[in-house]
Amino acid sequence: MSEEFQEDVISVADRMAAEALIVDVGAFEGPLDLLLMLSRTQKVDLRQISILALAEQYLAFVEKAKQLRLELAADYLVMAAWLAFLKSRLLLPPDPTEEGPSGEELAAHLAFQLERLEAMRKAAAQLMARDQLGRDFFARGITEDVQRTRKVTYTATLLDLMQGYARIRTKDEFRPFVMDRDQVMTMEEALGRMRKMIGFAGDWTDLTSYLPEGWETDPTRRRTATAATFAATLELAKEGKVELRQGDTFAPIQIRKRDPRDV
Amino acid sequence: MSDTQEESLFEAPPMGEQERMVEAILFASAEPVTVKELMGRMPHGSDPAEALQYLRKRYDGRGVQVVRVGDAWAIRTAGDLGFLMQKETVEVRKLSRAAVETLAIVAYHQPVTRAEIEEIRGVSVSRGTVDQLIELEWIRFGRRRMTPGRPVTFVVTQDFLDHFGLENARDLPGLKELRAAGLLENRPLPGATLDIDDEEDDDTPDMFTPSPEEEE
Amino acid sequence: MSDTQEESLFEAPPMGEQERMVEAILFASAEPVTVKELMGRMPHGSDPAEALQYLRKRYDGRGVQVVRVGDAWAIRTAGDLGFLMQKETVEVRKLSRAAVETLAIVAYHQPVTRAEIEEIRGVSVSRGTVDQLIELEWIRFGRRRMTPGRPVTFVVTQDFLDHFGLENARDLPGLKELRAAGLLENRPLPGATLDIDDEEDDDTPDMFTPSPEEEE
Repeated sequence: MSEEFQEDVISVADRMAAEALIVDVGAFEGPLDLLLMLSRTQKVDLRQISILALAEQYLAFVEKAKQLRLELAADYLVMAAWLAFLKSRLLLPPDPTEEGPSGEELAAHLAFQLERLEAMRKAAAQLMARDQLGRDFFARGITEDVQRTRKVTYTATLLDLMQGYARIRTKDEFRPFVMDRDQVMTMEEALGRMRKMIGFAGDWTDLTSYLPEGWETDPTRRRTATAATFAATLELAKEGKVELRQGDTFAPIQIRKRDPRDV
Repeated sequence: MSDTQEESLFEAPPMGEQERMVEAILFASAEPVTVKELMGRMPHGSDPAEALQYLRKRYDGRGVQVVRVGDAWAIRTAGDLGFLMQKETVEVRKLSRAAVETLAIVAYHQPVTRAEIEEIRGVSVSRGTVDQLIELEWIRFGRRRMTPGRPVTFVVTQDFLDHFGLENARDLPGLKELRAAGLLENRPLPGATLDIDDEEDDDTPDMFTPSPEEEE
Repeated sequence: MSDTQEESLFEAPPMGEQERMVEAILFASAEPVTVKELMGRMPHGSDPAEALQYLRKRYDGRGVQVVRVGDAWAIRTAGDLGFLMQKETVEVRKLSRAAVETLAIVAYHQPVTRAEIEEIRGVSVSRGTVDQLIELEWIRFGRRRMTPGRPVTFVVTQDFLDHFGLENARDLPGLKELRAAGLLENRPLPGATLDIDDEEDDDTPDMFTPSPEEEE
């Protein structure tokens, strides 16, 4: 009983320790960053670091994360797969038939990457530790602008230029959707027109002859006018004002006024 | 309060140091500084009034002078050198949007004709805009295009490259790079869910297809 | 043209006068001034480069200093007097760790492509990071790399040098040691084909086909 309890305590402590590590994963900027942190636990010069040990640490880390069912970003898993591959290359004697770089070469490259990242971190810290303008040393407070000459010069920054260009080049894509009204005839317009004209259509007349002037020639305008006029005709037919007929598929559609006496 | 500060209550820095301090404060302040203000900013026990007298003497006959402005002090250009300051007094204004866009088109598409600029911008280019850019010496006339009408073309100048810190107009970033740098003003349609990035990418290759003339 | 100006075409002012002029011009400007600009503003025949050397010596140890920033010059308060200037201190936007590292990589590896920055940091560079550094005018686009894809590169600016008090990019702390240790090299992964740059921008190469004028 007490033993069981004991075990529980350990697993909880373990779990918390593991979680503390895992929770930190958000603080890492990718697998390389994590590897660099893990490498510090070896407490040696990065040049003498054991990549094999590091690979094992990383794999253990990923394994723990899996046990805890914590989601790791894909690049962490890609790195894990690569390190597992590297580990096998480092452990097994080199296969002369196998192509590509040796395990040592790959390990050396990873060590180089870690060392370079660490060096850049240090360089960044050194840079930021320098005296900075506006914080530690200062520019002239009163710049000379007493005599204003009339001369005006214009300026723009590269940023203005690039944004200006981007603005033009992306303008079309972001153009809000609007109908080109002057190129479109609505059914209401056609209906209004037809109502006035239909009184004179005693005989069968081709529908196209009802297209308004100026709309018959341009293909775009012709198409919209035809559609609107046809729709208007259907509406009028529904109201019992006209009759339609079509001799054959794709044959001209003809209309005529419906005599009220026919009803 | 730290030890050093307490110490300074009793021991003022040497006059040479005080002079340096007054010099730095007068230099960096955006407005003339009174002796009282100097006293407030310098270590306790300092005598800015005296330091000012030394500093004033030091600048005697130099290109700048320590001058009294009301009851405050400032460093100012020596009166006889005022003529050197004319460049500093030029009024600088932001280039208009039309001019920026026209300039950008010339830079990205040079050599380019006025008609082409208008086609790309979608609006006509006013004479003033082109004149302004020519006057600024950012664009100049290039070769005439060997097409009907032989229109004149525009290209950017060395001054343009200098002003914008470019070595070459070809170094201007492309759309894709602009976006990657976060410089594109992305204004998606309200309620639109389409993936704008993809669309832009598709457009890029033919966007910069050189015109036949350019390839000659 | 006035008499005095015509005279100055033939006789440069004495060096002492030139030094005063350089002093006045540098004092009047918050931005670094290039030797070329100085030359343009001073009377004909002046030698601002020499005058600058005298001036620099004159301000040695004073409260303000004559400092070199790239190929320009400026006057700045001495670093040890920063504590007097709390009033002038401008609140600088705190840079993210990613931005600081990216800045350092650009400074130490310039000219450097985005792909190279990502390769060194082991993560992709977010839009905002580069954007922020460009907006601060600490980095700018450099020349395109003559590799497949012709990616744009980034370099640091004069403002960067000015901000960190560097005479030029070679004065970056620890630069020599890093170079000696081979840590500024861009070593590809053994056996890997260098395809990073290719991916970056496939569509750029034909974008900037040189115009005939430029190549003349």
